[in-house]
Amino acid sequence: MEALLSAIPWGPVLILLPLAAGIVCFVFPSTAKTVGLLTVTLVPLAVAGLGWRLLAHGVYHHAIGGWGAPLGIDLQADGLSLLMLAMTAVVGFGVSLYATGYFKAEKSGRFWPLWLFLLAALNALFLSGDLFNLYVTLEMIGLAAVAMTALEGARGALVGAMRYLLATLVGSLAYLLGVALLYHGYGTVDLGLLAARVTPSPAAWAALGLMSAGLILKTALFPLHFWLPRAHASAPAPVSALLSALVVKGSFYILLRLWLEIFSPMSGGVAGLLGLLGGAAVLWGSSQALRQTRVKLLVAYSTVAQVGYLFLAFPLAAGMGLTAWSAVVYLAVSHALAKAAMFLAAGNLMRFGGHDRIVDLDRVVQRLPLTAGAFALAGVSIMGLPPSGGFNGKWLLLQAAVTQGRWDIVGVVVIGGLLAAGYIFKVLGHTFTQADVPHEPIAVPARMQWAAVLLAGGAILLGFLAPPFLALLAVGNPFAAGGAGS
Amino acid sequence: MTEMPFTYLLLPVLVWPLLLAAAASFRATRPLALKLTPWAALPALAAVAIPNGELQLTGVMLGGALALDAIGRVFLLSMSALWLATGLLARPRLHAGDSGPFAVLLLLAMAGGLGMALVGDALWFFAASTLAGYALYGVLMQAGDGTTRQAGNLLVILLVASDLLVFEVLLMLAHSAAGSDFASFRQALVSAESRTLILGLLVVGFGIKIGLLGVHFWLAPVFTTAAAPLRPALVAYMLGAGLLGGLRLLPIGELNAPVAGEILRWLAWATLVYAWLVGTLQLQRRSTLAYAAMALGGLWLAVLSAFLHQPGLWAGSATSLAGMLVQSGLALAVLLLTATAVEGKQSPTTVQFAFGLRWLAALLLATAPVGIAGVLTVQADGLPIHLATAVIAFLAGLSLLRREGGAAAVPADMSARTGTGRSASLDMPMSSVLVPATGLAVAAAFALVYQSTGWSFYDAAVSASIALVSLLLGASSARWLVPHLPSLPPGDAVVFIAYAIAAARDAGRRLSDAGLARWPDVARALTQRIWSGVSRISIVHWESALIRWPAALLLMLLLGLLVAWLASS
Amino acid sequence: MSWEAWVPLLVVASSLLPGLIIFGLAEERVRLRTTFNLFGAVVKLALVALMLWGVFHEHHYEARFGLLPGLELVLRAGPLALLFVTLSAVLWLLTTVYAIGYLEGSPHRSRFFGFFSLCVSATVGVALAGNLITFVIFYELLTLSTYPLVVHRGTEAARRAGKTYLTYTVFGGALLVLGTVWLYTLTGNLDFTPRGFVHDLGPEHAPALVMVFALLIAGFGVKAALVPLHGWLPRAMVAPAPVSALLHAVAVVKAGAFGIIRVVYDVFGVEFAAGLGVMRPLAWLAAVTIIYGSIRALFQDDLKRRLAFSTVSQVSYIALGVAIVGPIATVGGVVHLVHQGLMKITLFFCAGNLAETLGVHKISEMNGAGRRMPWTMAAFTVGAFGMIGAPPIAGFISKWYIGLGALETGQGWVILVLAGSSLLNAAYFLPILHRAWFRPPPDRWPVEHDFGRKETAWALLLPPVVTAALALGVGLLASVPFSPLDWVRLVVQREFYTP
Amino acid sequence: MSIASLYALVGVGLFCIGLHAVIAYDHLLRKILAINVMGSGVFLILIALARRGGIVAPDPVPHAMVITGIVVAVSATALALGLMLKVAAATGRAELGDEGGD
Amino acid sequence: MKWTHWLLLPLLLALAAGLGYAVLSLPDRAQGLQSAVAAQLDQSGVTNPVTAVLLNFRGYDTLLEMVVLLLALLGVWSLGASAPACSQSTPGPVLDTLMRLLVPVLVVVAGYLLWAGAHAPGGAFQAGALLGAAGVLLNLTGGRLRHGLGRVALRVALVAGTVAFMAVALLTLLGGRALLEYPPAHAGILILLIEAAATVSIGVTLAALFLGNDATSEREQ
Repeated sequence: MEALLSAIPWGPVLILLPLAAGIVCFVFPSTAKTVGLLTVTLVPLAVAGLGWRLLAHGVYHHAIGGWGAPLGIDLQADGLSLLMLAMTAVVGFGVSLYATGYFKAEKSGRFWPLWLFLLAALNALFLSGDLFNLYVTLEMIGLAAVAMTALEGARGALVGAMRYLLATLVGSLAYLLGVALLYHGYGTVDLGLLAARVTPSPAAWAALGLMSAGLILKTALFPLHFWLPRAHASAPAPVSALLSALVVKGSFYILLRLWLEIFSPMSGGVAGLLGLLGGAAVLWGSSQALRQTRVKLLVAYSTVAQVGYLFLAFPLAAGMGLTAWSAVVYLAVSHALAKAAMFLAAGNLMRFGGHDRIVDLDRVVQRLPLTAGAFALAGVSIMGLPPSGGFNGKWLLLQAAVTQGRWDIVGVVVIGGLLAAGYIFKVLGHTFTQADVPHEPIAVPARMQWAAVLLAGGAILLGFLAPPFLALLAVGNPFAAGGAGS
Repeated sequence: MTEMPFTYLLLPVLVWPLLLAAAASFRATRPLALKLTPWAALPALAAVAIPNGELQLTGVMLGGALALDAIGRVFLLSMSALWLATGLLARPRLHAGDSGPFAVLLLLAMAGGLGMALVGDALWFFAASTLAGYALYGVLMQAGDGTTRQAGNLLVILLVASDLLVFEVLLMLAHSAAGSDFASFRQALVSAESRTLILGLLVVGFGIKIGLLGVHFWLAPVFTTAAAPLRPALVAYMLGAGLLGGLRLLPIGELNAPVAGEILRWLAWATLVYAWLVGTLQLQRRSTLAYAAMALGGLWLAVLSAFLHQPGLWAGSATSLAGMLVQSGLALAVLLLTATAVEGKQSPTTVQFAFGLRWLAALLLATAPVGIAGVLTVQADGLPIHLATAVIAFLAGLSLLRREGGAAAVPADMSARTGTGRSASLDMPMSSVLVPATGLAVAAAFALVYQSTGWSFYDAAVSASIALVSLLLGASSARWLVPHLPSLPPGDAVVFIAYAIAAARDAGRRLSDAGLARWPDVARALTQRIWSGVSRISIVHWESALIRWPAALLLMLLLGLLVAWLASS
Repeated sequence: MSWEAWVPLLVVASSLLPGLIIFGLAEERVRLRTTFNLFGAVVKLALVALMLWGVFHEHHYEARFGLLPGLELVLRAGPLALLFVTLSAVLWLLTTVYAIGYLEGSPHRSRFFGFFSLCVSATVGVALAGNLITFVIFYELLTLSTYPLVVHRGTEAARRAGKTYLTYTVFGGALLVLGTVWLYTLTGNLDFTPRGFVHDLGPEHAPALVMVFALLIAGFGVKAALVPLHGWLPRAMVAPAPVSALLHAVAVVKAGAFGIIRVVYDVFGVEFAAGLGVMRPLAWLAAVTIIYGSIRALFQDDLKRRLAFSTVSQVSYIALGVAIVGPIATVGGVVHLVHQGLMKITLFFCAGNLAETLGVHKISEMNGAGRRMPWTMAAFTVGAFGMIGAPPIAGFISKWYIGLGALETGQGWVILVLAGSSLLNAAYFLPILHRAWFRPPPDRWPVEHDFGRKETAWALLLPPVVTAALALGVGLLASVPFSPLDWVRLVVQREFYTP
Repeated sequence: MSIASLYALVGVGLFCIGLHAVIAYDHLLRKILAINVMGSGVFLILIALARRGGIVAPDPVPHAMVITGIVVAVSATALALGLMLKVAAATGRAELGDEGGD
Repeated sequence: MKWTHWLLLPLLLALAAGLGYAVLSLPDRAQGLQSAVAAQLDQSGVTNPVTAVLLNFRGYDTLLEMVVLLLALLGVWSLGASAPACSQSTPGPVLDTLMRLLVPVLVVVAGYLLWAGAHAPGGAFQAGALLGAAGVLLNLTGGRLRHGLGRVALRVALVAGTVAFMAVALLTLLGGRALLEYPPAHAGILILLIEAAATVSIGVTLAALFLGNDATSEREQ
């Protein structure tokens, strides 16, 4: 058994499995739902296998084609990548469960291949250690995401998708130019080698500028969030969930990697800038969310705010890297779960009432208790109330901030939490009341509700899993470079 | 005192009325309880026969004890007599409709009142007096009608004040006292550094209950409006909560405090003069008697001042003091009872008997101070005491021949506020009053005998003559002088206090309307306006600018350059 | 894990599991739901009794789980914890009975009882929390699980009240978390330890510690309704009576007060805190709250609102007793946790009865209520006199000890505060009693339900009478073994003050 | 200043010009074309820099990258054009409705 | 939006300057991977270094990139029927003849490029592009892919390249080797096989992209 487990090359499996499944779904649309569900059930198992391998043998490394860097491309996975993969697998599973109820036959035939390719791309991204390969995965993700956004074909969705596509293309090009400069500067695109070779030089600075700009654009960090709210709000619910929960994290992951491996030594000022933008994003996104009148837009802006938290750690990393980065990962993962749950719940509300106007939510608590519950649970994590992953993340973040006396960051975190509570309960409060024009509810399939509950519950459960979580994260000590030691 | 089995016999004194109260509150057992209520004070009367002893109540509240000693016995006797009278007189009321609450409150008041004579430590005394006070207030309100209400409010306000003061005093004493029994409390007071303050609080606190000048306002209204059956209970309450309380807690004979004594002396003067003046100008017997009671308070103060000047006097005069208190209390009760009894359609013998009874009572009231005066006036400054004797006797005599009524003479609004209106529930046929009244008179007479044992002939003669003369003076002036004088409503300053309270309440309401109640709303509205303004100006506008494509990409460009620059520098 | 580690978990679970099950029950399964409710309550009582016995014999019931690096979720049954646990367990049983009667036939009962049980679990968790982080977690859970009960009615007013409630409590929670983090960064330890764990920090940390203290107290002060953080309490009164009774009179506000106790004694250690000079301001704040709450109560005509302001005032006795610094005052403050709970829940039950039976919500409508509902008003009277501080009812004991403690430490001004508040209490309670007992009843009540010869349903009548009896009993039998007072004495001499 | 660097600078210029067009012009087709120009600029830089210092046998890796890049660009452009047509059909004008609210 | 212009130009200039500086500051001898490639070239199964990198050393990129292409098509199709791509023109005789001449030539050239890719510039993408052009021509002159291919067949053609690639990948894995680690002996043939399949797919995909709306959806039957 153990021999088998260690024999299976989990990395390639994680990439090829969804690819193959996607192709099958594409060629035989009728089988899409079955194949899709089967795949998203197998992927978590594969991730578990990879996790086992990591715990058993440490960092995972797979030289594609047997050449090895710099000539070939290497797959590698440490604790960080593994947690990202796990996040993708779990959220993917939940959303897929939901999608089986959400999409009608014809749309479903289009959704599944796109989603499976997206899954493959995400896995590839989190496994890749090669800058150019990362560019390709980025493009895969971008195209898949745009295509899925436009799936409904509504006016708003189309404009949102267009805007999204253009933004993501510009971003990728900036990133690619950065890669080009790095390659020509240091003769490789392998992260590990670059980490060893890169020295402060104009090329490196320009690359840093280009790549950060491009990736920040894709991550929709304030003030470059212009494309996100509409795209995420107008997309079909499961797609919004995937976009907010996973796609955004993809580009952030690359940025984080670049930072940890290559750029952290040469840029104190940049860290400050990123932290500044992060703080601005938290406050801005939250206050924007607070004044939204529609659930999905509100949730989308909440994503803008939550992305901000991820950047608050950069200025803190210098002092106590481990705590700060753990906080970031914790926040990222729990946000993925919670935000997905929220979008799914919002989807249920739309399906149920035919609209998502907050003030007209008509006694949802009585008539759609599971959905309301899911929204509330997810909200707990977003607000950072205990017990939840969000709370653990914020706790670590605050801990790092207080220790270094960064009261500005402390303030941002606290106020952000309060604003979050504001917009979450703005929605919840209205779920108790009766609308002026009570409407006939449309039935929502149970599994769509349970999918939301599942993910939200995951976000809460994360609050109790800190020890294993952090133990996994420590595999391969991914934060050794980025201001090591806690 | 060691604990002996018979001290357990003290328990029924309290437990029996409480049991009856419990029984009276259940529909099933109520009839039986109502039958037994009139006799609820019998165990107390019986307990008088128990030899001195103490029953420790560990675990109950903060610990404590039931105890019976010489002073307690005297008071227990008089109070049980008064309560018995009350019970008997209350029978008709008890058999009227829905008398459940009335009975319960009456029994609670009784338990509290008798308890005061029986408890052996300060906290329990406080508990008992509180129970007695509020329950008595309840009974008054129950038995009374619209006119009773104002008097009741007055009473309860002063009750709260008095209890607060006593509470403070007890706290301060308990802080330094060895135990919670009276002796150690008195000791604590003797050795307390803020002695004068505590003494003052104590005097005022108990003074409220005996009509000390300035806090006497409740006396007249309550006396004039209390239903006949409750008047003995009222007197019993004053005896217990006011006088006994003082006796228990004031370290008479142990404390030498000339300053305090001097203050008290002047207070006594003021009280007496005030009582005499205002009492004379009263329209009704009962209000006149109220001021007589106030004069008693004055006497009490005078006596206290004497003891504070010369603690040594205490030893010789304890019995006569106790006797004085009991005798005056009982006599007062008799006068109060008979004051309003309707005499019409009675047999002439009854009328004459009643007349004689009232003269006897007045006489007993007048001569009550004789003993103590006899003891004190020789060694101490006797003047205030003599004055007290005179005033009490004068008012007693005045009340005798003062013709009852004259409600018409009181302006309507004041009668509404102070309740001089006479209602059916207040009066009883003389015949039904006569028996208990006689019993009380006899008891008072016994007290006279009891205390007369301590008299020294000469001084007694002096003060007795003073008493008799002023009694006759009062009686005669009732006929010839008073009708030509202007008249005051009962409860003098109360009228104005009532006004003040009303005004204060209005002011308070206005205040609350103005700000207190509303400020949170105001604050919220303000914040909301500000927030909405802010959001309209900045958030909306800027967001719509930010999400425009050119602006966003410019920012991206800027950002990239900034990052590169920061990295390079 | 030994069986002793399981007990605290079971105590929490005994209300959590029924709650979760009840969520799943259909609306009409009344009997089954009632069974679960009562079963849970009884089991909890039994477990609490077991722990009382055990703790008295120095057994240690403790459960630990890893939570965050260096932090654990700790449930520990100490004497102080048990005081609160017992209170909430007993009152939960009574309130459950009451709620069953009160919500007879009203909609969404499954939801109500579900969240109700969650609240109790959170309260018990707060009580048993063995370190600050655990406390914070359950404290926030309490906030979350109360919200649905506040907005239960689903009216616009309820929604607004819920909004206010959250605005305050979430804000307080944020301060609390911040303070906790800060403390953790300073000490690296959050375990409640007798006489505190921060005193070995150097003097250079004093300013930081003062700030932490302020943050924590502010965080707890919101739920303890310390002025000026009390605004939510009166508004939350739109909730159904059982909620006001158990949560807003006992669980929630007490969680805040209990937090203050924990911070002062088990985090800072009272002597150390006094050394920091933070206790005096706390005492003043409490005093101000006591007086202010009473004054506001004076002007309320809505019965529940008056009671709410009275709660604001009364709960601060706890803070005051704690802040006076000194074993005796501490006994008074801590025992008031129980005493005030018993008395105030009685009052709220009675208010609920009036509303349910006669449709009476305003004091001006209460004329003659005593004639119509003698037992209810009798219970009310006991509660009211207890609040005023008349012996031998529970309230007197608390005031007595607080007063003595104040004198012991030479803070005479506290006596004046006590006197003033008693005066005000009398001023706003006695008129109610006066109306209820001595004014003639109206010709017809606003909305009267007929219960035949009974004045109201037994489920509504029993709880207030029992709690009133308890309030009287704990005062009358204050000195017998295992009385709250006796237990608090044990707590204080075991944990708070260096013997 | 070798010839390769010159090409590279031209690439930089293309990139900037493309960026300018992307930002400045409203019509979607122009934006899409502009993005392609940017892409070409990047590719040019990749290729050109590969033979700095007049190497005879240029580095094949950038060439491979460029080929991949081109394919990606083609795909993206195709999708963008398709989307543009839909947007034009839906909104009546091939522009990003910046003011057009959701 | 005039203000953006005024802001834009200086910023762009700054960007250009910065990039230019960065480019020029690069070490003037490129230290790329050519040596490494040259060293491993004989292992790769082809002699043209670019093809070696593209399909062997960095074959994984190419695999993903095939998927990108497929994704674009999926995206376009998922937009549903767009505005009519091109009008139905019945080709006149000249155009018809020309096309009949041209298309086969294109196909042949594509085949040559594919073959040449192994040792000279050329390969799957160039060939695929030509095939795509041929397809576009067919479309423009009234032909329809669907006429040639059935629905499933067309989809198979679209994914053939990817499938072939993945099949090889799978084989290598099953063979206990790393992903896409060709046995040197068979590397050449495997690459050629992949390229052949890829060529077809790329051609068809490009044509389909040009055609726009989904040629295989039920609605059009």
